[in-house]
Amino acid sequence: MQVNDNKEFQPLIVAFCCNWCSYAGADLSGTNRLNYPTNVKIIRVPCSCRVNPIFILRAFQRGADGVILCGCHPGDCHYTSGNYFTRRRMTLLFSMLDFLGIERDRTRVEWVSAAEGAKFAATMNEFTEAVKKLGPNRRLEDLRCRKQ
Amino acid sequence: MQEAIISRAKQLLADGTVNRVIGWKRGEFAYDITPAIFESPEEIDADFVYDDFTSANVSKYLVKESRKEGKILAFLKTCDTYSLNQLTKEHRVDRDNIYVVGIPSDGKLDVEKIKAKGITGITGVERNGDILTVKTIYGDETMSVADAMSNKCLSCKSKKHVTYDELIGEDGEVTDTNRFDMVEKLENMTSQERYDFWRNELSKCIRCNACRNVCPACTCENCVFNNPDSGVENKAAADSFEENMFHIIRAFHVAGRCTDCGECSRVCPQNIPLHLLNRKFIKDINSLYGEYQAGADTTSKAPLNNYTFDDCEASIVHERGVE
Amino acid sequence: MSNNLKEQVIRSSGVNVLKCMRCGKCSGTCPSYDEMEYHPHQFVYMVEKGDIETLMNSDSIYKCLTCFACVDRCPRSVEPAKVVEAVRLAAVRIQGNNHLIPDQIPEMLDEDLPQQAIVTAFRKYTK
Amino acid sequence: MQKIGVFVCHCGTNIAATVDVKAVAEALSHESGVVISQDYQYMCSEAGQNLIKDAIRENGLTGVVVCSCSPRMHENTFRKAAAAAGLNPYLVEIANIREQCSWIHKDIATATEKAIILGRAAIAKVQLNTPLTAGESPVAKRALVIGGGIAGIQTALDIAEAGFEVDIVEKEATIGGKMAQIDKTFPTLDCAACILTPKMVEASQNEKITIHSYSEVSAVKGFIGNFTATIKKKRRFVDETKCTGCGACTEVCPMQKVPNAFNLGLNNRGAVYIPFAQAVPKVATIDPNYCLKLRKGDVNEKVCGKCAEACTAGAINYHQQDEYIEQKYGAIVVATGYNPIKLDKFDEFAYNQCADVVTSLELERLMNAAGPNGGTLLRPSDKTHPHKIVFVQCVGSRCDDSKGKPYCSKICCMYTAKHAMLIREKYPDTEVYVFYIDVRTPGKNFDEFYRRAVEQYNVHYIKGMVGKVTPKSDGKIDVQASDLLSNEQLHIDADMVVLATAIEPDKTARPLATMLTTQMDTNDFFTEAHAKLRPVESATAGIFLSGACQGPKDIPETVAQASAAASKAIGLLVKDSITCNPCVAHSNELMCNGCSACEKVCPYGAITYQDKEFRTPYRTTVMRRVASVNPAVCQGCGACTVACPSGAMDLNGFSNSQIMAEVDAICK
Repeated sequence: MQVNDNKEFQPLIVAFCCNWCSYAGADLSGTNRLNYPTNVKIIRVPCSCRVNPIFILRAFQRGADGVILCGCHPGDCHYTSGNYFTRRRMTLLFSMLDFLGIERDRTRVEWVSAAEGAKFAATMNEFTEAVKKLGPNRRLEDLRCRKQ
Repeated sequence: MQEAIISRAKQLLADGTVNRVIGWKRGEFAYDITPAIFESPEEIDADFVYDDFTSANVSKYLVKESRKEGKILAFLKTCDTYSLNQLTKEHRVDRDNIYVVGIPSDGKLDVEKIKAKGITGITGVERNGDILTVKTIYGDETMSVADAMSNKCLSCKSKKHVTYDELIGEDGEVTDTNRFDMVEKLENMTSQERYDFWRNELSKCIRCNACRNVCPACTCENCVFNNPDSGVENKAAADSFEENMFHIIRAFHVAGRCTDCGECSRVCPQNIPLHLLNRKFIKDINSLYGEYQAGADTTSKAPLNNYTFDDCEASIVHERGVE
Repeated sequence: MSNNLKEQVIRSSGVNVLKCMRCGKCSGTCPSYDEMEYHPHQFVYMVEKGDIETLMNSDSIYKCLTCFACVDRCPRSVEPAKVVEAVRLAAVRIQGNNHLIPDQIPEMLDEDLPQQAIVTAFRKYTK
Repeated sequence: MQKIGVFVCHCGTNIAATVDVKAVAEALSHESGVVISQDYQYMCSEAGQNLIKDAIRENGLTGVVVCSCSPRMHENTFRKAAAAAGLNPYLVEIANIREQCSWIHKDIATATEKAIILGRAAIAKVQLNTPLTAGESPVAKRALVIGGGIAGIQTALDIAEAGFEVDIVEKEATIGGKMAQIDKTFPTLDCAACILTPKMVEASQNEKITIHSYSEVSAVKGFIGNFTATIKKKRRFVDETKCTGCGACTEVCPMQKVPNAFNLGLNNRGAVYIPFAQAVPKVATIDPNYCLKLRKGDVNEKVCGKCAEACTAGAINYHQQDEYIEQKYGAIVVATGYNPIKLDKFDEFAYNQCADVVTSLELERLMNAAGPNGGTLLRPSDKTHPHKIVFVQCVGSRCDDSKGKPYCSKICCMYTAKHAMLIREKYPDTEVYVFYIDVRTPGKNFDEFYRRAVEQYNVHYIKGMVGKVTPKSDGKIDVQASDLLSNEQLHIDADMVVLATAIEPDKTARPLATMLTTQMDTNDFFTEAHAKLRPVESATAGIFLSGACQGPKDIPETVAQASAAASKAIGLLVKDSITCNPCVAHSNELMCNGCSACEKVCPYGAITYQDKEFRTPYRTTVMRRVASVNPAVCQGCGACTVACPSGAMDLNGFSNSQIMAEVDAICK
């Protein structure tokens, strides 16, 4: 969580992006100078299926207010099938977080191809807004990691 | 039933089919039935117990036992056979080294439920139809069997043994239960209500690890919670986050592998309804990816290791239920 | 007006006219082709262009037998008969401007009229 | 103790305009382990790279972080620079502060703050990087070509030409494929057999090429450079080594009522047959479903046996069994080709009702000199000359319903123009109509060819799809269609109707794809590794695609792709060993449960299991099943690392601890 001078809540968003599609899509939104908030910090992974639920919990623990996972569109995975596994894993994980009463809008999966720079920027704008509305992550935070 | 089991165990030991038996013996109290290994007819005669308190699922012990020299005899209730099948599928047990005798179970009793009626000093029970006579040091008490039945048996999913070398008694059918009712009730609450519910439950967790240690799906050589490199290592929950994390990760690790044997909730000293987390996954898997019962067979692909091209998107979580 | 009409026809037919690849198989298959001023493929194209009123004012909408041959054979699943039906409904729905009332039908029947036409006409005019 | 160098690039003003690079370098210099932190105009320039190299040498750096453009751009550049200075190239990490920071943000303060955080994450990650060495795996100097059509033949010839052994596996009794069945080729109208059969002979005579006809691939194991394939040689009841192809057996066979598959069932052949005169290998095959002796079940019974009597070479062997050959290959080329679709779902064209409604491939046989009518075009029904022929285009192509195929079959426009032209040339009294939706003629001399059909040969091209084909009692065929340009409905009394049937991949392709762990699209065409830049490679390393198995293609395109696939295969075979991507998964045997979860999600079949003995307390040991990853096969997706419940699986370069360190640094 970052706090600006104007005191507006600035959420911290961690975005896991697969190397082949979404990371390239993020690069493309840069090449096209499509703005999205600085709140979003991208971590590059080879494939969306590399993202362990533990990483997502870890991000929330350490102070992220939202976590978004981006991968190739189903059918376009560089590794044939990785994102299909991602889809099942994240559906179940998010459903479980929802079941435990964690706000649904803090987590998201989005398929962004290497050509969808505009979609990447729009998604990040939208997601940041949604998390901003929820306010700081309180339900799944580690008090020891809370910043002043 | 106990006599039949004991006599069959002695036969199989005598004819050399097996060289050990895994069964149960009494603990400190009459209702404290705990798994035990027997190597001779004498030991069996002395200690072997199979009664209304014999709930423990012994299949997990077979991970280690089946790797030892010689064949072991295991008496498995219906729910235990699912666990064994799942372990067989995951190559965790050597099925060839196990002689399975399927035994019937008409539901086991939960001593806590009896104690909750104010009955103490329990020395034994007798079931007569629906009536349960509880023998205590202060004399006999009666109550209904249903009131004393353990929760996991109240929502028994199957009376059918899915793996066995022989059966004692008749085999039953897969039953249709209301086991997802509570999950559904929670799903219909608001997010805040669910959060409050789980905070109330999980904050009771004392991280005794009983749920993990009894779980027949949790057989990892080295559990992630014991591994300093895993990023989630912790011995005792320091705060609410860690309470949540332990149970989320544990449920996720057994998702698609949990046979819903209910041991986790049975052994929880804090009475946290942990099975609800597993059932939530089972319910989601059934409704999103098609009916799947872990342990029903030894060949099918686990739902999380499988996919179809037209699986639902993760956004389905946003689209359904109460916010 | 025309845009509203186009929207109405597209909505009530449930047809995506953009799927048409202009192969003309619908018109190649149509048994009432020679009776029609505008043919099935033209219906699809004119609806796409929004030229609905011309179609509404043409007799063609009553010449379609609703035999669904075009629907069956269209390689792109466009379903031209449903478009024709939707344009006809658009015409019928204009209040005070009824083209036919059911009671008039019996006296208009002639014995050469195909059975299927009578059945479909009955279906059309009693909605 | 780590010694990390941080290098912040200005990228001219690309980064420096929105990110205060000096502040970034300053801030990162205080991070733990950082011994040098510099900024420079262009890090990727030679001077910039030298800056890094010098810093590595002078400071003995153990890790390098470059804050610059996307790693997709210059990761390799900086890795090479590091390697040149003696640092393991995998100890370099990039913080992407251009595409993912300076270019998308406008406010210098927040952009600088974000750049520092991204730099910190890269530093946190590089602390945990380990030196990686790319492994090597030997390459077997032999290629397998699956399919013996023109694609397979061309690929095999090219590979053999380069000096490597090639095996062609063909499921039919002869190589040649579809091209052998075709009469003439567009746009030059030369005879297909005249250009194909020399290639077939060349293939059979080339010492480097082994042809396994009447065979199929029954199993493939292994990985790039090191495949093992099992080839099933189906029993043909004729000893290939003895048969001279004289054809004496085919003449004496009393069972002459077998539909001739080579002529698409338009005439009959014997139960023992040689598919066609120029077949390669020219060896007879007995069809056990029709042979009077083999059909009996007991070959020792005294039934028929005329072919064995007629065979002077003693090649007939009624006792022959299927034979399995196992062979190692370095590369595999798939060339399984295509087939016309079945027309059962298109009742409106009356294909199953009327013998004179034929597919285009059948027309090829009807017009071919070696075909059922010896090259005279006659109606199949009554063997009379057709005087009016209607061609229907796009039959089953461009359909979005379940009846047909959604794609354009690509070759039909051109071969229909060819057919129309040949018929008008040979039988000027015949009227030819072509009903088309679009005429698609991209290709050298293609449109000129089509225009010739219209202008020189007076073929009637009518825009509009045929709606209905009705055989009439007088033997004529009523073709009902709409002429979209003159806006009228036409009825043509045709003598023959030719359907330009859609083509689809061969049915053997899908099980083969599963065997090879290659991708297919929903139409069962093999998917290339990259639609533009890697059109002849499959996504699975070492497997190449040739011809129509990858998408509809005409002969020149097929041959071009066949040679391209061959050159890719040769490029692999000339190497003695291949360098593997070191960012692969590995399993910690001490933690592995042997549960097979990882194997189930691995798209490459890179994971195998073995029983290993492990020491346990009190000097005992225990046997456990543990996973091991073949680094030559693993592509490093990481699916296994999440499927693994115990966390025994981890991924080099993107390890659990590295990713979590990044998470921590970002969230700090």
